Amino acid sequence: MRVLRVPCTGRIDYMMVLKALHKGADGVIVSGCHPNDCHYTSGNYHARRRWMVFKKMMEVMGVDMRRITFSWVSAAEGARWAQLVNEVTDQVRALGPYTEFRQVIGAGIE
Amino acid sequence: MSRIGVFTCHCGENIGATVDCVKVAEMCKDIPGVVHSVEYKYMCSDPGQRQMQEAIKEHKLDGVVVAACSPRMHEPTFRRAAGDAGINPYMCEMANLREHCSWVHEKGEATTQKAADLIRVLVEKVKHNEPLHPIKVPVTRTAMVIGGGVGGIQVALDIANGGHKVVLVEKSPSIGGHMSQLSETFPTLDCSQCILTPRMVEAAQHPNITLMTYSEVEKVDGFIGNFKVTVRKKARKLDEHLCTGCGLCIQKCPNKKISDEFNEGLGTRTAIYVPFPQAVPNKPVIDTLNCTYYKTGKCKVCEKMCPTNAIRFDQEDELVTLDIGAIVLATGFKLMKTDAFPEYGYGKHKDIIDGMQFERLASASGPTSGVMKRPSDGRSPETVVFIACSGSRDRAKGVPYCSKICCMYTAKHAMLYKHKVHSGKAYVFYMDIRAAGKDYDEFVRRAIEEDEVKYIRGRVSKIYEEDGKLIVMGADTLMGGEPVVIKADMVVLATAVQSNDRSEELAQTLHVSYDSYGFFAEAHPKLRPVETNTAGIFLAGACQAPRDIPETVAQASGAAAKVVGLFSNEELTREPIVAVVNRQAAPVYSTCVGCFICQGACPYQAIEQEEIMARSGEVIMTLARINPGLCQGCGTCVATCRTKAIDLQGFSNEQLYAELMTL
Amino acid sequence: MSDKNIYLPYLMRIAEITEESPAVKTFRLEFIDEVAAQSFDFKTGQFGLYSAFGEGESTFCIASSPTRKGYIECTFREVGRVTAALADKEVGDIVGFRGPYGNVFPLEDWKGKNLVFIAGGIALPPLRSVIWNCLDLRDWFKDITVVYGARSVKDLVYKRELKEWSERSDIKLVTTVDPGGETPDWQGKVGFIPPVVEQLGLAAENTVAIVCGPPIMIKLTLPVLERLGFPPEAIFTTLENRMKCGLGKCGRCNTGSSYVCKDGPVYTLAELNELPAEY
Amino acid sequence: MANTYNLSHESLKGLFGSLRRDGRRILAPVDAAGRVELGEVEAPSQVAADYLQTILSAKEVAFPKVERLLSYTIAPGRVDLKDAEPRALPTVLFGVRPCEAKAFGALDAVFNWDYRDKFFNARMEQLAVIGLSCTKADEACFCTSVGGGPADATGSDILLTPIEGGYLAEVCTEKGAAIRALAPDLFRPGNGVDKAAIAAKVQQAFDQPALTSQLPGMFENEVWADQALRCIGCGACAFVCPTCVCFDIQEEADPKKGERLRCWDSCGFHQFTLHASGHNPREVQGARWRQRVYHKFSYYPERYDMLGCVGCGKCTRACPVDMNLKEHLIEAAGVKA
Amino acid sequence: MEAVIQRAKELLEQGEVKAVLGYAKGTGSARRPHFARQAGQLDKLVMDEACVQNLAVYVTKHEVKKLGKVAVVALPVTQRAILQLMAERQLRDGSLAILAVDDGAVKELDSASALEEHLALKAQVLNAKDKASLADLEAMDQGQRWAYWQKELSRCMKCYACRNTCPMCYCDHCTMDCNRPQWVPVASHGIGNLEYHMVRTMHLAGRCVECGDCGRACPVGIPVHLLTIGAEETVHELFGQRAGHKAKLDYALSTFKTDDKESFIR
Repeated sequence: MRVLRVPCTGRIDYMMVLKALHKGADGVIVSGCHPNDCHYTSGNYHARRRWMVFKKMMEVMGVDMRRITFSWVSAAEGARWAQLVNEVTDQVRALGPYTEFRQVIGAGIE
Repeated sequence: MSRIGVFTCHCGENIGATVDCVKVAEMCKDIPGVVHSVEYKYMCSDPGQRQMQEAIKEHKLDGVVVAACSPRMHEPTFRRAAGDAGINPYMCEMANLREHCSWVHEKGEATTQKAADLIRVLVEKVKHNEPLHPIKVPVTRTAMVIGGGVGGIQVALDIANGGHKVVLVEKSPSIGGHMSQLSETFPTLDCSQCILTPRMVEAAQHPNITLMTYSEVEKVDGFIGNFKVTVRKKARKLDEHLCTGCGLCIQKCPNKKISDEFNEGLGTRTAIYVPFPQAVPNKPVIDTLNCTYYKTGKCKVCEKMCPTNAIRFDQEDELVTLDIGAIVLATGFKLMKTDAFPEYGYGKHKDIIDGMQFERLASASGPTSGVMKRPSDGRSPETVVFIACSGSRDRAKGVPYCSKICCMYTAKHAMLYKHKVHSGKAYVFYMDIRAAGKDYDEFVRRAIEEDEVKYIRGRVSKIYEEDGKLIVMGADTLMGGEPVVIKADMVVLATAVQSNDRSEELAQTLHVSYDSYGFFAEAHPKLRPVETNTAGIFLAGACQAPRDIPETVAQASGAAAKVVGLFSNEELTREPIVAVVNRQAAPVYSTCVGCFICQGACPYQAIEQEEIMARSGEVIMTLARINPGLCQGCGTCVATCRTKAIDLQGFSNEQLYAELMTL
Repeated sequence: MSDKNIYLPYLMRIAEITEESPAVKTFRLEFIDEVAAQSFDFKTGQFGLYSAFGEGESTFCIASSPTRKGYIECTFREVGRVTAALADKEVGDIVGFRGPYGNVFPLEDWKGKNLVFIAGGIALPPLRSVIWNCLDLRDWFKDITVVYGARSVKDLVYKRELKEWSERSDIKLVTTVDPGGETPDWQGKVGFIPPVVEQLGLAAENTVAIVCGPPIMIKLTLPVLERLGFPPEAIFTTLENRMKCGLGKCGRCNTGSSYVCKDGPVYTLAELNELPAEY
Repeated sequence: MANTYNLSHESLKGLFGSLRRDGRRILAPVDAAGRVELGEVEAPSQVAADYLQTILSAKEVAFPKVERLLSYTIAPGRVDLKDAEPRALPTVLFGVRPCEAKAFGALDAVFNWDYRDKFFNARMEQLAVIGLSCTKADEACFCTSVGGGPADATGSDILLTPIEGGYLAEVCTEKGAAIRALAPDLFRPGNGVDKAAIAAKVQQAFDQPALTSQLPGMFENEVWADQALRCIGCGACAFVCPTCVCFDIQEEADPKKGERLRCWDSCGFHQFTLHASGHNPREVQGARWRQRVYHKFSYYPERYDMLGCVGCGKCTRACPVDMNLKEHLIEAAGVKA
Repeated sequence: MEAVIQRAKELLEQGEVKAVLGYAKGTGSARRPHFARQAGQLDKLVMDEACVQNLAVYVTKHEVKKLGKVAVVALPVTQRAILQLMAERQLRDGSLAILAVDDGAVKELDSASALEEHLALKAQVLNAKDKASLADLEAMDQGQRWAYWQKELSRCMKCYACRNTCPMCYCDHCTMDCNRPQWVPVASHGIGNLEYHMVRTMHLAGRCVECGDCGRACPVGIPVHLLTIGAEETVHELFGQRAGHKAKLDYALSTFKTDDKESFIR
């Protein structure tokens, strides 16, 4: 599991999730502080709305959303983060490589 | 930048135990752009930092990646070290090998490979780093304190004694706040007026403090160090400079039957009045709602009587705009009224009063000059019941929190009553006694043991009036919940402490966040209790949560220290991790299309409109511009912007894209 | 018969990097493949497409003279994705080069004539190539004058060569900076190029003028030359259109029916007057 | 007339079989969810029944929308360049209209003047075109105005014209002869048939040579801006056009490896000629629309002595805002210089 | 239609507007946008069921703005698009004379507030065909939907007709043109098409007035309008906000409620 560090969930652009999948990731965790205790007051509120719309759009386009996990984890919840990461990595390993998506990368070039 | 140095740290055993740091340093040598890669046992130690600095100078590095612990630990350390070695501190990034790799994996080839991968991610990021310089923001070294209670006065005095100008804005005609209404104060029972009045006078006469009483804050613009505050000076209807405060107008004013707010409605006052004898400034105000002249156009007695004819009936409110560097909110609290209790008769029983009304009864400057007389018929009450937690800790009343000060002042009220009516019987219905301050519990014990105040642990379910007596129906949970009925002459409810009226409106004016009860939200409960999330605005006292006087004064000095600290340097330097809207040469000017969707995303109102003018002065386009003073660098606007016109320095699109490309 | 892949660049190694001014660099590139090093030839005025592998290609002129063998030089300003990547390169790094493309300055026709080179800002590189070429064939030409201006002293490129040219007797160098761009110890002129050229009192007779610079400078300098009596056929310039293939295929660089990458980039004013003002 | 034959429906099926046996894939217009597009077929029955034209042009076979020009791997201090080989399968393009068959000539003119484009040539080498004359046309067609015709054989290796019970087959090129050689007996000696009678009637809309000579003089004319007022600057017309050849070269890479891709581009896009400095020689849509017309009707004749347009009308049919090229050309021709 | 032509003629002759933007007969049965700048060109204006294109796409174009004030024959979708453009500060009150056409009746509006009131009278309804297609999509499982979109999007050649015909895609420098960094690949290969259509859908979520022009504009008939209309309906379901209904910017993704309900964030 590799980490991309950003100051707040508000900074997370859905393009980053798409680029991660484009670069061959089989699973993505998108996470940050809980709503109401955002250090920047409302970053995660905006992120939540974005994620709600993004998730539905990805489902409509047929992306396997079992591979993308959204979760609120605050800086204090070290144990819960570890548990979440282990759970998600096991789940993604069980799902295996995301071949459906991989086939699209490099397709369509003569 | 392509002369990058990688410095891998063993962090003692924290990294070295599971990651082969020597091998990692070796592997990093062939990352494109890396010209120097070494490892060391403790990079953050002095020798470690010096080693890095020498390497920067010797290999003329223009970018540094320190692979060690979490950036939250030592990023400042390594950035300062890099800065001292001559490169821009923000060209130094940290790869977190500890939390992201060594601590979470066992020793092995894969762990070492992952460590190298993490470093490669940060090397790609550094290649896209731009040199950044701390943001310099000028500071106007004048503070504004909103709220003239004991907290506000203390803040004003501390800042003024720190050598800075202060403007103290108070909504009512005089400073003093709730404390000026109190008789004595716990736990020392020293007279509230005696300890407060000197402070009020000191504040009034302090050369650095400007009092703006009977004034309210109307509008706040600008940002930390550069606020523009518009204050509405409500018309006193008299010329303050001419008025000597002789009080003749007050004596002669025929309209004497107006309910006196200072005495919580127990006493009356004239239309032209001074809230209380020791008021500062001791200048009267005309109550235009009740003054006969304003109702019928006749009377004008005060104008005739005034020796310096200072009365100005047609005086208008005045709007004053001030340049302010920092603002401290000290707007205090209000008590829940007795009419909020259906079970106690909705406040129609005159002899059921709240804590502040009891203070006025007990106060020498009160309507009864300190003699215990019950409001209905003025007789001295033989039996008084005090009910703690009236409204507090009660979800149904919307006040689930504890109001903190009622246990103490209820014990005080009981003692004062017993001192004034030795033969009287005082009962206190309580749930728990919250007396956690210095000498607090001893004070309550004194009330119980010496003044024989009868404490009953239980709630009062109902009060009704029966032939001149108030029948208090409660229960004593310590005696198995046995019902207790007391025929009382007077009942004092220790009602809940709530946020002051219109506190939410004031918070919105200052763009300060507030909680669901209207109390202002502190930046961090433990680490930044006197600051808000809005840079340059601080908090003191009960406006933030129920507070007693000692805490309020302590917080006030804390807030003052923050302001004096802020004013201690000419300019304000802030982390340059802020968002920037791109600019280009004409004719494009920027890729921003001026839809201002980003403005909704910014909790700090840091996004302003900038009009691009043609030479002819005609506005070509309106673009977004981010105020570096206000922006806290969360990046929400960056992800909201459709055309990617905004970028966050330190976490720019190019940097994050480069990192993603190496995953 | 399978044709050669015309899009394959040569692999070049950066031999030397000169920092010309804050955002402008000059690369000296050497062919990695020995055969190419020997066989590669080009004429002054031609350009090429330079690859920053991983980012793309960008078009600049070949700034060195064909008379200097074994290497080519290019000068560019950091302004876009590719140029930013090139600017990050170090000596020894590998870049790509495709070319030479485009037409040439007709040195043959200029034999026995006076030459006047007028360049503004970052447009000196194409002229530098032809100036060095002429200096290496000095006896072909009568006197050579170079007028070079930039916004400020620090924006002047090829400072070393400007010094060298000023010390030579067989070339007259006039340098100028825009008003306000001069430094205390600046000896050259101060003023925009068109007035400076006007004051020089150049004789148009038997003289060829070569002008390169930003569109605004060209727009103001051409009338001056015409007033001095320069016929449109004797005024040469280069066009800086957007290019992608450089081979006359991708359809991007045309001004009117003329493909700047094939029929240009060198044009006479007469030819330009035929074309629509679409550059 | 080159040697003409009769080809019955039956023998056409046989011809398909022999072509398949010769290892060639056959592409022809097929019905796909209400649209007609090029698809691989085994037998004539799979070919779309009565269709005017495909939406996209057949240029895709020789000039695909995305193709790899080269790739490379990056390691510290070295770059390994790898040439790309186009995937050129032996192909027979069946049922292509005469205008599109002629269009390959226009592509060839650009791809092979001066430098030769190996990718286009490799595919063209493997390509044989069996054209099918048009028996109907619509308002957008104007092949007769640009030197073509509903039964014009230019560009076809074999041109079939539907007649009673089969087709009149004209073998025009060696490739055509090679195909016939695969199954010569299928081709009965044909009697003279007046193709014009069978072919669709396409009225000449404007005098093209006059327009071409008039264009240089009207570069600054307002007509282009007026016509382009409703153009939304998308690339639909360029991408469906059989003769549009403009392309972009895009680099896609990560720190370890990368490739250079050629993809279709359109002069209608605003960033086609945009400089990094923000300067754009064609700032407004009018200039870009003018470039499209001039390139095909003025610059092509001047440089390649042929037109850059075959009058197929695909652009008119594909345009979201109904920019009818024929109508605009008539209007332009009518403008007094 | 006469009422509209009559009003347009008056506006034109009094010099109130410099041009009238409406529909005219096109090739075959097609209808095309038509700019009438003199009274003479007015008679070409037609108004019937075939006129469906959202003319608001022109009101933000530099060339059209240079014409001066324009009168626009505005179907409900065009009205909604213009109101949304005003909310996003791309148009000022009075820069357009909006001839609102609602099943025959013509009403002249020239300010955002007037437009907002007018639009409030009629409920916005999704046409049956799109509703059915969206339902079909909903009914598929994840694998089928992926296959469906991969088959459709593989035919995309990135001619950007869907983007350029959309009134809400008025940015001069679109994310697709941004190459530092190159978030979305330019080439129209598998991943390039997928990411382009994903980004376009996200950019229209909460801003799309559901006119369906993008689907109609696609030369190869990819039903891209299902993506954007689907996203708009999602935003409406989740946050109760619709594009083109308010004069003041009411965009779901630039604001929030502290108690937005969702069930997938762990």
